[in-house]
Amino acid sequence: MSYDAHKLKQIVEGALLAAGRPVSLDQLQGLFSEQEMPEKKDLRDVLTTLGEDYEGRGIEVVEVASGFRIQVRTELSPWISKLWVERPPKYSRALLETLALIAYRQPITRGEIEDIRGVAVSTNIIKTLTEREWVRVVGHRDVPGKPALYATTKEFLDYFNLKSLNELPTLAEIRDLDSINRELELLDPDKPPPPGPARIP
Amino acid sequence: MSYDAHKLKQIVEGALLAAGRPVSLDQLQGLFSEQEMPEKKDLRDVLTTLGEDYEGRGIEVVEVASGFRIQVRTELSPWISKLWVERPPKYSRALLETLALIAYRQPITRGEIEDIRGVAVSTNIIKTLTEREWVRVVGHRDVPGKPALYATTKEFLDYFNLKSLNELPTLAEIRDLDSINRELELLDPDKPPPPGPARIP
Amino acid sequence: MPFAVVQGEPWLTPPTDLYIPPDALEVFLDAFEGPLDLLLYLIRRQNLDILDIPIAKITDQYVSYIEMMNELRLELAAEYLVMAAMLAEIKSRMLLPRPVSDGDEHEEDPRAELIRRLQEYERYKQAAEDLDELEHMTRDTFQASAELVERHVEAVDPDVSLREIMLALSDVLHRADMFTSHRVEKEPLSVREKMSHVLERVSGRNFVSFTELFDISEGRLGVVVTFLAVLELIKGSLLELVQAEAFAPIHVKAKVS
Repeated sequence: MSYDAHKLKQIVEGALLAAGRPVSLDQLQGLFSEQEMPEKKDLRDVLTTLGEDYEGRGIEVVEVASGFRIQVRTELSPWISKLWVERPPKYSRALLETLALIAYRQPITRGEIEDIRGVAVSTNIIKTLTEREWVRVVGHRDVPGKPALYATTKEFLDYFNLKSLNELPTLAEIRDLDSINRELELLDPDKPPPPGPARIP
Repeated sequence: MSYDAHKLKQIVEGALLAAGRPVSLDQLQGLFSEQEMPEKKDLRDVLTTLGEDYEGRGIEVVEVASGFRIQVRTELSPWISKLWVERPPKYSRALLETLALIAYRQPITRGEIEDIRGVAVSTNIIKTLTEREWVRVVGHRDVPGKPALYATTKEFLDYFNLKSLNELPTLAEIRDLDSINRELELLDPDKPPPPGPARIP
Repeated sequence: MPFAVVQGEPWLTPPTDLYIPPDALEVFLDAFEGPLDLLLYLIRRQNLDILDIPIAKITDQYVSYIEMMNELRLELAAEYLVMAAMLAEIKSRMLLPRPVSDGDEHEEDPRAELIRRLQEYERYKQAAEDLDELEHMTRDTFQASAELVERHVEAVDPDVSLREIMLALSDVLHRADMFTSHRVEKEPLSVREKMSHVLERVSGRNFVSFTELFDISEGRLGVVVTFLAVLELIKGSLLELVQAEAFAPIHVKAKVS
């Protein structure tokens, strides 16, 4: 490894650890003067090498929405979490369901969340989600009362170790009553095929 | 290295980096259940090995009063410090007025600036302008207290790309600028139109 | 004392088709996220197909449950009662003979809307569980950080445009009502600039030769400007002219010793 690549790796490692938060490639480039500024490609290479260096170690390099982060490996959490007296927060189902609805259906109003969940959404939940900077108001729906439209933030993605919303677990499909009935009919060996032209479902 | 020593190193590294502050040997022992708790000697050994691993890297293990800490190498500071470079603040109105008066009425004392501005000029403003090397003391007025006379510098001219003070707009031009601004305000799309009959733009 | 009174009938023991253990009743309000959640629970625990809910059975279970909650004087959210009414309505519509369907234009199943809502809710209930399974910061993983002991705090100087200075000056002159003063207006800045230069040259020195102040390379105009500057400085008591005797060289001295 040339001196430059070596030095570059030191700086990138130092920056990621000193920042204590995800750092973007742009921010990494900003550490250098214009003459010595590395290409993004070189930075990516360095980050990959760094990740390889960390194999078998207590830490790893991950890419999340706001950039790259060095984090402690998940399998060490039983020990590491003992550093803090407080247990990590456990989120209520109501909060997680509200968050899930905002994540998957954004932008969405509180009323729409309530319609789907079948119960009122407490103001506290919205407050907690906003204070954690996981959700924010991105606009207002143009209906009477102009209800706020909520969406998730980069901090939400960072917290859940996601690069983008695309990486969210896939949502279960909704089965339609009619289509299921048709499927059942088609699969039923005792039943003659339905009359008329074949329909493509 | 045995499995245990390897795992131990992972945990110690993870703990020190997750903590982001010094961790004592007692605290490190506290991460383990009684059966698997390592001796302090073993922990010291692991910390030494970790320190050796970090040679040529961006970080190092140091022992401080309250325990062990992983810190970013000082020689990387010129780069890493840029992480915290803040957006330049804006100068206050008072500072700009003071600067303008020094430019147009030099050599001028602080008291004379205060007379024109009608308010006191804070020592900080003079200090900022002097530190920026835009303003310097060129003499003292022969009155009680012998107040300093301020003038602008060559650096001031350079910053504003002027060859001499003569290239500054004249007061008459500033008066024009003034009226131009008032017109611009009238055209400002963000501002509500003046009351009265609707005007077609 | 009966365990509960359901539809006027006293129950001495918990109903066997009620799949909720009685000790769960106290935590009822916490355990379920609303009527949809409760219904899903009843359906799932009995391995019923959500698309073919035995509506009469489920309704009975749901209603007996709600009544029991009332008996125990647990405060029920209004949503639970609304759902009970909806279930009762579906149940009665299911009992009515369905009109003969002509072709594809068949009457919608009375349960359709409920099934749609149940499924819709269930997918987000699942999504919430999936979300909780994801790696959480501060639970499963931790941000690694290391101190940078010697931070060079680099102060960045603010940018200033000439225009800002102009506006500031215009403001202050307006306030001081100095635009009306012709004296200020006519004064060429080159003289002011030269005043500063001359003052700087003489400050800290005892005597400076008068002629030394003039730089011939500045040309005729430059000499005039310097001369005006010196006069201005003398007028302002900043400079003093000294001549030992008549026709001796003139020296200049800052007025402040």
